[in-house]
Amino acid sequence: MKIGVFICHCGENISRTVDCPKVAEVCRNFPGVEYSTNYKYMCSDPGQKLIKDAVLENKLDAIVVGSCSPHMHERTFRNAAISAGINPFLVEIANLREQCSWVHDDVEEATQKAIELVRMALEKVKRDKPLTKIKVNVTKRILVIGGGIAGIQAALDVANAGYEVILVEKEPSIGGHMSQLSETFPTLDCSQCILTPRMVEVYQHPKIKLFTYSEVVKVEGFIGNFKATIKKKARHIIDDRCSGCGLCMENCPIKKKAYNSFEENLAFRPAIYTPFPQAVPNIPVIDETICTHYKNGKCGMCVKVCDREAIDFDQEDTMFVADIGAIIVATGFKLYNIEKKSSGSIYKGYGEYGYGKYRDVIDGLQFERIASASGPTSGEIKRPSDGKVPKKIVFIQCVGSRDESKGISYCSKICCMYTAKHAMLYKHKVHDGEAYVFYMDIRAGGKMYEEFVRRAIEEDNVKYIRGRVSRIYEEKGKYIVKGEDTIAGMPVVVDADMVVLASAMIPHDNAPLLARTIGIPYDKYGFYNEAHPKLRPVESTTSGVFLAGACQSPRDIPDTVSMASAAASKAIILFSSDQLEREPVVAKVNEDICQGCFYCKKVCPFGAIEVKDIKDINGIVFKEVAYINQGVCKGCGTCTATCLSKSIELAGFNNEEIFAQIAAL
Amino acid sequence: MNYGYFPGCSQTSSAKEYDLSLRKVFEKLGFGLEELCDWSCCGATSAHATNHKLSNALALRNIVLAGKQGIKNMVAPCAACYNRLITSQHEISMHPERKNETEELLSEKIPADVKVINVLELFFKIGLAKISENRKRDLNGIKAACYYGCLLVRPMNINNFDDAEQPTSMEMIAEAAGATTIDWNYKLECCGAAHSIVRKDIVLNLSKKIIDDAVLNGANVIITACPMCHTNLDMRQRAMKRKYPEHLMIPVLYITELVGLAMGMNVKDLGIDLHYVNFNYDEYIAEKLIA
Amino acid sequence: MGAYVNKDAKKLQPSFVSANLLTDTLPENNHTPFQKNNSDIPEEIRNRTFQDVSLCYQCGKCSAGCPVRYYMDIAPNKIVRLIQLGFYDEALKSSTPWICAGCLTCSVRCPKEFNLAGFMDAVREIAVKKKVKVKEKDILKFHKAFLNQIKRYGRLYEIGLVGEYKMKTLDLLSDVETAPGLFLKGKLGLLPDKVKDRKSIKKIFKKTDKKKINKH
Amino acid sequence: MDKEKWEPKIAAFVCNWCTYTGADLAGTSRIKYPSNTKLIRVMCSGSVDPVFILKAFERGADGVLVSGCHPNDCHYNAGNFHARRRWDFFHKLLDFIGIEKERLQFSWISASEGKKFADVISKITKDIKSLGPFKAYKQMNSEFTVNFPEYNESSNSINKELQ
Ligand SMILES: Cc1cc2nc3c(=O)[nH]c(=O)nc-3n(C[C@H](O)[C@H](O)[C@H](O)COP(=O)(O)OP(=O)(O)OC[C@H]3O[C@@H](n4cnc5c(N)ncnc54)[C@H](O)[C@@H]3O)c2cc1C
Ligand SMILES: Cc1cc2nc3c(=O)[nH]c(=O)nc-3n(C[C@H](O)[C@H](O)[C@H](O)COP(=O)(O)OP(=O)(O)OC[C@H]3O[C@@H](n4cnc5c(N)ncnc54)[C@H](O)[C@@H]3O)c2cc1C
Ligand code: SF4
Ligand code: SF4
Ligand code: SF4
Ligand code: SF4
Ligand code: SF4
Ligand code: SF4
Ligand code: SF4
Ligand code: SF4
Repeated sequence: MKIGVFICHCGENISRTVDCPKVAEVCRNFPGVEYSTNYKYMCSDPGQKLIKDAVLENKLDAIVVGSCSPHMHERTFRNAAISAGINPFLVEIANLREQCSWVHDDVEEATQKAIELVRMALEKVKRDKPLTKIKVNVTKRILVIGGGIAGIQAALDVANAGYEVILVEKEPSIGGHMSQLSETFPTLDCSQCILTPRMVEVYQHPKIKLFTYSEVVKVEGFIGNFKATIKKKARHIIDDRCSGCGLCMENCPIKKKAYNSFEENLAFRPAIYTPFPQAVPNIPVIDETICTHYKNGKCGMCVKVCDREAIDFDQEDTMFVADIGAIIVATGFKLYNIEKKSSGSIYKGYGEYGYGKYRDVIDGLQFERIASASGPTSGEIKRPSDGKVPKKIVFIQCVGSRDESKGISYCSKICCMYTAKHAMLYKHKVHDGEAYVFYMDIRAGGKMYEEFVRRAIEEDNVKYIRGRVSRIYEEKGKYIVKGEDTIAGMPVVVDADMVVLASAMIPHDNAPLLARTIGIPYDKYGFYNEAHPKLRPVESTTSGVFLAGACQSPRDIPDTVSMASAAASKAIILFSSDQLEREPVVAKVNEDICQGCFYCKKVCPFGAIEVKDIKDINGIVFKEVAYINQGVCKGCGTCTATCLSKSIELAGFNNEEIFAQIAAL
Repeated sequence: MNYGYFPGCSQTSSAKEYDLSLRKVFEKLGFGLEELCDWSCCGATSAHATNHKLSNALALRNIVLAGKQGIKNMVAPCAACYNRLITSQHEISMHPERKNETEELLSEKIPADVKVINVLELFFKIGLAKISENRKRDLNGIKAACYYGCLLVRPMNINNFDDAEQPTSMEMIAEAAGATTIDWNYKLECCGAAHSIVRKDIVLNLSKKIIDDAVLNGANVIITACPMCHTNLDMRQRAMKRKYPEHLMIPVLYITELVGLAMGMNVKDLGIDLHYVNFNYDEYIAEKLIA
Repeated sequence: MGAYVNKDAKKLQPSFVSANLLTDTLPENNHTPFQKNNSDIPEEIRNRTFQDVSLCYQCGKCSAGCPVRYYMDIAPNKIVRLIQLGFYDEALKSSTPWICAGCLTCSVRCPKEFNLAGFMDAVREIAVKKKVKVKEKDILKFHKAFLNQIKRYGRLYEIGLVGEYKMKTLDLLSDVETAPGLFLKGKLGLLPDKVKDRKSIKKIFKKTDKKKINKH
Repeated sequence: MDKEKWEPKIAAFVCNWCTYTGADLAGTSRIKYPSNTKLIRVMCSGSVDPVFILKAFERGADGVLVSGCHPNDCHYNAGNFHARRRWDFFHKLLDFIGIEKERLQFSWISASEGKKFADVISKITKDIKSLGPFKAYKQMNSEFTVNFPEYNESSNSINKELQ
């Protein structure tokens, strides 16, 4: 192997403390060195030309550059090598500036170290293997999981860029929590008015395939090449026959056996139902657990009234497999339930607030439904217990949130705002009512947010009391709310007619399960982790899987929508070329010596390692070995250090290369 | 299995009837209790309020004795004693330095395997079925407000035999004994406890609120499992009556007395006649309140 | 910064300003928080409760649920705040720790799992040790009388307690409606119930005493 | 060897993302430190095989430093945790064999901690200097045989070349 050594002065930056000509001179005598020189600015055009000419002239196979940090100009010199016909991975840099001339004063000492650094690089380059960038094909179709505002926005953005979208929603309709909201802060515009058009757009978009009442049950593959299995649960309605006339629902005799979860259990729904009138798609679902047909084969009222013959009691769950190139996870959140949880749960529930015993102690979403014009009270504020208009209402913030004793240390970020909104809506509707808010801090950082909260206090005369409530109990039809105003230092007791708890936003119970299905990390609560909290906020650490909305942490609609569009554009960037290029620094298993212990599989942070069967000529499996998926591996090398039989090598950093550097030390 | 019994100071004087009824009931249920020999005061509020080393040492001296007598399970019927004993045990189990300090004070090793339980737990150990089986009398005239007081089910990170905010174990026992129980709001509110002598005003006020809530929710008897609660709720009712003439007197029974009644023992045997507010079993059948 | 130093500063003095700017205008009682770090009080509280006062984020839930809140001069959460800020005298002088009944309501409900009841014990103990003039001195006298009974007999001798307490407070008549009643019902033993091994009890008292309680 | 003149050799295995960049920052900030330590860049501290360390000692290093990103900052999420765990074990092993613990050090240095990098290097150099040259491994090597698969040959040849 013929190696060329190029020592750069970096103006005087290196040559001030390192005797560059001497280094070049000494190195010329090292074994394998064919050519050695020094120059004022190696990275300049003449410098690069110097390298290229030397390579061609001396028929060099590899080069070592003694210059600044590889983080600075590795790419420059690799490109120079390419133009001279050398594989770019046969270029090594000795860091003579940042890690030598700039950090030592003594010329002799620095020169000596420089020589040693070049020697190490030389030993490494001798063992370097030519590598080529890995290319992966990209399937230009995206899977969006979750049909809340996050999923809707992301799906529309990707689809409008011209790519196919598969949107999977587990409920019978898309819309998520936003469809339940009455009006939205800070502008108080009607949630359904701004959401419904987008839901319809999704439904009608030629590039979007919508799977409602469906779940993703399996994901295989890697960036650009995922394969997802989707389970479409049986609705017992033949989709393309149903016209959404609603006759079946009207006529179903089972009216009061199940709570309507869209109405947050404040109303009932029939056995055949759509979650809400504007549902998309507007196709009902039969709830097998309460439908008479499934109990005793009788009834069949719905079949009788459906003139489209859309009802099919025998329909079964169906599975679909789809090839996709990227995934956006947008599964949203749920609310902390103050009811006591089973002992296994980290969430402890609020015994002091009655563990959900009192019917007029409700949560924020229930209040949204009560305040919604399309809700169970047609927008009139009434108590769930007796339908009376509450004259005194108490809102309590940070319920569940910021309460380590109940399992959560974080702030839910949106409840300060929606509580101010609730108090305002209440005051707008009940003019002679009194509204109290117990808070710890007001977190209203956002455009027009602080002004919004102040408006509640100054214009709508909502009484804010700083302090947490200790207890709620019922006495003579009133809810006694015991608090303390910590600013005045005085106990405060309110005999309220209704209490609204701003409960924490927490992940869905099945969020960790979905994370494991896809292979993305999540925190101790079940929120999905971003690759970097500041610089890669919408990417998961798994390449090709992006995050949007409240599945990552509590957020409001503006943040959710920005994230969704950001995630969509990340996916669009991925789809902008037919093939992905990746650095070839990946690990590879030597199948002959792999023992099949799979310790490597356990430690790989990216799940890149799979089990591979080795078969004999008869096709009989005689051993299992590790197999590293080059599309997934990120080249950290953790597996190489773990493997006891030394069967894994990391390209560009293999043991031989490192040992050689050690030996040259 | 024999259980150790740590009576606590009140049990020998102002709460004699608690001691009496407890011994009788468990004897009849065929459950042996072995009194801890030479037990001493747990230190109660006064010790932990002013000197934590003293309070740990006084409480744990009894654990040392229990260890020496081979007692593995010990019932402490007074809620305050119970709380002191388990709190001290918990503290030394979590913090070895505190353990060493106390062992040095006592010049003894403190055993780690003595489990202290309260009376409610003891009933559950025996099994509620056993109570129902031994029922001889109908208590269905009794509408009981089960009063836990502040110390019995707190703090929950040490002891979680029952919920710290909405406990139900006493209700379950009372119902097993055939009484009806009511749902009410003050079952965990503090009665003022140790302020009984010095700040009678506080105790009077707090106890009055507790009693009023029980009455408001339809109770005709209050059940307790703590001598301090009993003193404050029972003994202070005369003063309440003087201060608030409209005050309705309501008898306060120990849970052991209630179970004893169900098992057919009579008022005198159980020491119920020692209470301030009279309890006349026959009148309960007629559902009349005793004024 | 000259604008801060004016003649009226004494009257208008806010309590949260930097001390070195205003040394000559500060009232005698220095109100600059976090300055009295030379005190061992936070350390003592930590040793005793195994918790740092900085845990408390001043939500007020403890005070909101405290059954004896109305009898206290300062809310329980504010006692924690005063200690956090370094205003020890104000905290130790307060009636609050003495009125606290140790009911644990605050401790079980605290969102930060701060054991406020244990903290109150610690504050009381420190107040006694530092010979602070306790506002609720009768409560302290009661505790002393109580402990004296135990020291003497190993168990509580209720008549002795009431007697000793009454002697200490010279409040001889107030319990008339109960004590005779107790006699009549035969509940109060006339003689104390004693522990046999009283030596061990005395030893405990001796070792833990350090002149803390009785020489007050 | 003249103890006054003797200068230790120290090998540092550092991760590409944090510590190597931190070392660059020390340079950019012109913070001076002793020149005894040479860096070997790896992708992640999690890929540092104990064999590398033994090998370094065998090849005459007097001290070894392993440094990566802070916990939770790892470019690869968890690599540095593996490194940490492996290192804990390895440290115990060294202790057991009787090699001074200070010969092998571990640290977390982020890309913005140029000063810390210089401090760590200065410290390890000082520590190793006070321990003196490391001879134990060579003695030990005759007793234990550490298996370096497929490598002994080529490494020997390097040695020959170098001499
Ligand atoms: C009481 C209340 C009031 C609010 N008021 C406002 C307001 O006024 N203004 C404002 O800006 N924000 C408000 N918000 C916040 C707003 O609701 C959220 O920011 C927004 O709904 C988040 O949207 P999302 O799409 O991320 O999640 P979601 O709305 O929760 O949607 C997630 C969707 O994913 C589906 N899904 C979940 N798991 C799966 C799975 N495994 N497979 C398939 N699908 C799945 C769910 O069914 C759901 O449809 C309020 C929130 C609450 C609780
Ligand atoms: C004291 C302080 C501490 C902070 N700490 C943190 C922190 O710890 N964590 C965190 O996440 N955030 C922090 N931030 C916030 C963070 O700095 C901002 O979020 C971030 O810098 C915003 O980036 P930007 O690109 O939008 O704006 P900028 O950083 O302001 O960049 C805007 C650029 O546009 C240029 N420019 C302006 N007008 C023109 C023009 N007409 N034509 C051409 N160029 C123009 C400007 O020169 C500038 O370079 C902090 C902010 C402050 C003030
Ligand atoms: S199933 Fe039939 S009746 Fe029901 S909505 Fe559809 S078309 Fe109408
Ligand atoms: S068959 Fe079932 S869904 Fe249809 S009308 Fe009857 S109960 Fe309703
Ligand atoms: S947003 Fe406000 S109410 Fe919600 S947890 Fe944060 S501080 Fe509490
Ligand atoms: S303006 Fe800044 S400092 Fe003030 S509340 Fe908002 S975020 Fe906090
Ligand atoms: S650790 Fe090594 S031997 Fe074990 S399975 Fe992985 S590659 Fe094979
Ligand atoms: S190098 Fe890292 S990412 Fe690649 S397979 Fe090994 S452990 Fe996984
Ligand atoms: S409840 Fe806890 S955190 Fe809140 S003020 Fe009281 S001690 Fe502090
Ligand atoms: S322990 Fe003391 S401070 Fe806490 S709630 Fe009870 S009485 Fe109040």
